[in-house]
Amino acid sequence: MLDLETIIKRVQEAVPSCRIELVSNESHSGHHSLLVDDGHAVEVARFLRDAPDICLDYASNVTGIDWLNSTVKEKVPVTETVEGEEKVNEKTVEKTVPGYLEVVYHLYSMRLKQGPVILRMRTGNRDPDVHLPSLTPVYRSAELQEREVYDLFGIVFDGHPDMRRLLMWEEFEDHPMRKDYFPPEESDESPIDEQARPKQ
Amino acid sequence: MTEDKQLQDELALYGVHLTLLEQVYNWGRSNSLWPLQFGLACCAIEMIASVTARYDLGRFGSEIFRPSPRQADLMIVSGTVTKKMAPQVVRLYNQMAEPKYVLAMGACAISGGPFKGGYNVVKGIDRYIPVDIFVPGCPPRPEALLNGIIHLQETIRRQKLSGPGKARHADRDQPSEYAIPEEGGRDLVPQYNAETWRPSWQGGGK
Amino acid sequence: MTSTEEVESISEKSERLLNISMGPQHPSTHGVFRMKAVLDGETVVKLTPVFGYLHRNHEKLAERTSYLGNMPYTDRLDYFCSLTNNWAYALSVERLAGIEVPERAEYLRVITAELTRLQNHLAFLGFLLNDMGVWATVLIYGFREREKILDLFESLTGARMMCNYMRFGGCRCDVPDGWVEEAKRITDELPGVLDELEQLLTDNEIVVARTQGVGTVPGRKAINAGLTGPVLRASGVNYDVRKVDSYGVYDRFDFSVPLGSVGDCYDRFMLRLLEMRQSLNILKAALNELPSGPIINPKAKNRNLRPPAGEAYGRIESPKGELGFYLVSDKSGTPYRYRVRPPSLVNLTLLEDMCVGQKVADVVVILGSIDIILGEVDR
Amino acid sequence: MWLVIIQLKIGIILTFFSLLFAVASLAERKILARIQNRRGPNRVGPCGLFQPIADGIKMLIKEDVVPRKADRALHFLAPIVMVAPMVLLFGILPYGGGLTLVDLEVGLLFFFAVSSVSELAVFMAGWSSANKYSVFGAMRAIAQMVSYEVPLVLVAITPVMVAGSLSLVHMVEDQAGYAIGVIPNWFVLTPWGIVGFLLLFVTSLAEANRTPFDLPEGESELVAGHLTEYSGFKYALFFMGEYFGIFAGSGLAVALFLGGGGAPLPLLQWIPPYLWFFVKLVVLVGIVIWVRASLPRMRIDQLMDLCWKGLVPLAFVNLIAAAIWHYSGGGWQGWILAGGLLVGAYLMLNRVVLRSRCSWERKYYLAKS
Repeated sequence: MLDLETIIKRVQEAVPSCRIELVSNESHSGHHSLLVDDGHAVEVARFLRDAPDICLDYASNVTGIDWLNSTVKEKVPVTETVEGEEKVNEKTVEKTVPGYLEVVYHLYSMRLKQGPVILRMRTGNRDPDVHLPSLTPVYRSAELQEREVYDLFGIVFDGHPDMRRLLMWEEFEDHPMRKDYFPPEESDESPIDEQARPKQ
Repeated sequence: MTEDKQLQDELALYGVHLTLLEQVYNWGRSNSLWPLQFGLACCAIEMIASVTARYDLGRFGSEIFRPSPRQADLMIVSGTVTKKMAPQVVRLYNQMAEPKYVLAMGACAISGGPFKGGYNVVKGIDRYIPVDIFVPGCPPRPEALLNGIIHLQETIRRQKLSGPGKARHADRDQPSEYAIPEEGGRDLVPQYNAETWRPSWQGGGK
Repeated sequence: MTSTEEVESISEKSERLLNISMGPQHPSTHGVFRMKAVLDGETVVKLTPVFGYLHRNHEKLAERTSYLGNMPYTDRLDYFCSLTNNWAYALSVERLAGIEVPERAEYLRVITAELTRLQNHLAFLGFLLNDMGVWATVLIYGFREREKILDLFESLTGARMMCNYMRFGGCRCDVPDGWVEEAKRITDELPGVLDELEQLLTDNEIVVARTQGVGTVPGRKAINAGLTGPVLRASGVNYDVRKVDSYGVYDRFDFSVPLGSVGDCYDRFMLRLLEMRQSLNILKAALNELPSGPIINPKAKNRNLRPPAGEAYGRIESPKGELGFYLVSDKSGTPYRYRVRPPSLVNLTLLEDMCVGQKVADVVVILGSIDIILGEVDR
Repeated sequence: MWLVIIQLKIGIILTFFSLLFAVASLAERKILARIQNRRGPNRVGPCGLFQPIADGIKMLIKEDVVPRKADRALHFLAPIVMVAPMVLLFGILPYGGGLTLVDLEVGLLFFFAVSSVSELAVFMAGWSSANKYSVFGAMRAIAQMVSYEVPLVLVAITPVMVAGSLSLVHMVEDQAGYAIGVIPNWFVLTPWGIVGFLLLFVTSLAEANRTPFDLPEGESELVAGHLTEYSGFKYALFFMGEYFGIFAGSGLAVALFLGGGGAPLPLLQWIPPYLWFFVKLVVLVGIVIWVRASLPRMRIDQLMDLCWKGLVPLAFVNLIAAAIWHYSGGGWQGWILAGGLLVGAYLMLNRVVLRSRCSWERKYYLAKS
């Protein structure tokens, strides 16, 4: 199996304007992934599928991840004037890293029996109406799973033939797998719900 | 009623057997409980297993699973009722012909079970329709379902058709159809049917 | 996916078309599945599956439950095959946290997984024939054998269906006395039952007429649509995760992967029969070679497991197809993201393509031949 | 006086068939259960004998639901139209031994004229229910029953031709006596007779909507077909009509081909003919139940193919074979000529049907890696 650096190189040759970078994964699984910009994702996927020595003809798993806005504490050098003397102090500043929604595709090659190569796409923010390109034209197997991601995370996939909710009913307004979703008030509250409710 | 019973016993000593119409009526419907062929989730498999050779629900005359609610007497709510499914469950109940009974099979149908914390799970089907018998377990073993059905049969045999405390279907004041909840923007509307169920802090409960 | 031409032709004929809704309560949708079908006489013109009637929020619940606490939930995914679900989840967590599994546990996992495959396929045959209109006869024969296997599960794990047996780094408990012998006895009996089923079903004129040439899927299309398991292999694609990933100790057993050639319902049905025979081969070898030793890695932490940050995707060949678990950890005690890759859902991608142009009675058989479990489709 | 006797006969026949219905509905469940390794109903009364009574009581007290959009009059009439003609059919069956109610000169004609009313009932039921599944089932029922009426009549004509009468009693008389002193002269023991009997059995299965031809009720796709909206006693009446249809069809088969009330051996002639008639009838009903427990359902196009491409031509050939048999005077010549013709026709039809089907031979590969 080609390693990911080679694949990145090949992709950049084939789709020159695309931005693709390696996202490393420190866990024991060693599943590193490729972050593709959403403008060229379909072309990249089509190339990965059709290139004879890569031949990722099978998209196994399509899923979304919701990364919340996070606050990162950073130490910033601050010059302060204390008693007429200039001092360089370090001060911790809380910085908000904007959250984003991410879609992950696990691609395998059935012909070469290789895999997985993991593709990721990220949205810019966590707005209720975020768009990403759909890979369903390339991989039919993404059809139902992308609908599920739309239903549960609220990512609208452009180019999907049938973008409807998959699991919840049509009138449902929320996207329940988002981390800041909490279920409606129950008349008979159970303790598990209390714990899960995000503290605000 | 007790006097009738005494009289009957006395007469039986002399070889005269009296049978009340009520008893025949109850005997008939208790021994011919045809379930609705209606499986929701995991418990449905155990429900099927209880029809198969080892457990054989057919011994009690209940092996005829009718797929049409019109011909069924017993609705076995076998599994998790989701909010998307609850309107259909209530609709099926409304479509069944009286006398009809509901058996809530498994933890999910009783209370939501392990999935109680979910946003799409109805926390017990008794919030929408009256349940005659609860069979606990996750899933209940087929024996438990058999036991539940036998208990239901006994309950039916004890039911009265007139006077105070008469059976639900014999009581004209009791509805035979219940409001079907609607799918709202965030949740089912209403969250429960106030005619049959009240939350515990309002003095209700199971 | 309907092209514009088809839509036009539908609207032209719409006066004589009949819209029917099969499900969510329907005798042969295998649970609470719904298909909105447009029929021209008996022929299906359009078919839209509707999902979600058993959406139990498995993934959302899992994100606030500990890693070990999720194990019982996996039982209820595909409620026929709790042990393979357990294994897939355990495998993913082991990959995420880097836990080794002792040999005996791997063998026990193989044994229980293959038993699960056997009982699932037996029940599948029964349900498929039920969909064709046999009055539960085959189903009851299938369940008779299934009960024997469930007895094994019960004596091993304490539960008939919701086994909750595997742990990260091994299994929960060792086999009781005499279990292996009993399992051997049952595996020795099964070939006879399979012969009987094969004799009665494979040449049955009506079964052949009802299944051959119905719901054909060509191999390339099946790959692109992500079909897995027997449904894929019926189309002649040689892809079995047991061989490709050789997870567990599957590389030690001598077994082959049956492949069909046409990809219709008959092939899917035959493949299950053939797969059961291969499972029996694996089982026999595994039961004979079952090594001694610990059943769980003593270093493995199950309670309060906090895997390092990162992600892992583990997949196995469940009886229905490729079952995967995708986990993202943020070093806390609960998974940050927990995703099940359900074979039943993805196998339904081509349902409409298979059904259009067939008769309405075929829809039921096609759905039966895919072998779905709604608990896994909707989760 | 004869009025009393007639009434007595009517009473006996109706009681017998009503009882047989009760027993058959229990026997069906019991036989199905035995075939499936189960026990079947055994808790209500001794060996579950009172199960049909319990079911009957329940059916009687069950609420009668009529959908709001249904055609109430038709919805009410359909079950009656289903049962009434079936009861009429029992009037002309030749039970023999003085139990035969009416010996109609045009018995067979009457039989077909009356039995086809049940098609109307099925359609009434389906149409009036205002349910898509019901209408669908009714459509199927009409297509199926009208088609299968053709081979049914064609097959029934052959004994008429040979016996030279439309009267069922006359036909039974024609089958009396024994060849070589042991073998009964039943039509089923001739080449055209055996084919005719099998054809009649298959077509009457289809006429009675039984497995493998139970498409109108087709549970796995159409929920309960034309019966979907029926509850309580109306449903029970349909059930009863279906069973009466099976009894009548089996009775016809017994009269036309199985020698009516004739004993299979001369030794057994002391048993009254009506008992023999009922024994044969019950055996046939048993086979119907057996078939139900073991065969899958056919698809509608296959059902039609079977009828128009298989049964109808075969019935025609059978007609010719019967003529040949009749004019060759039976005997070995008849066997060779008629039998040869039928076997040839069967093989040819089989080829035609087989060719239109997919290949039977499949290849499966076992990949090692």
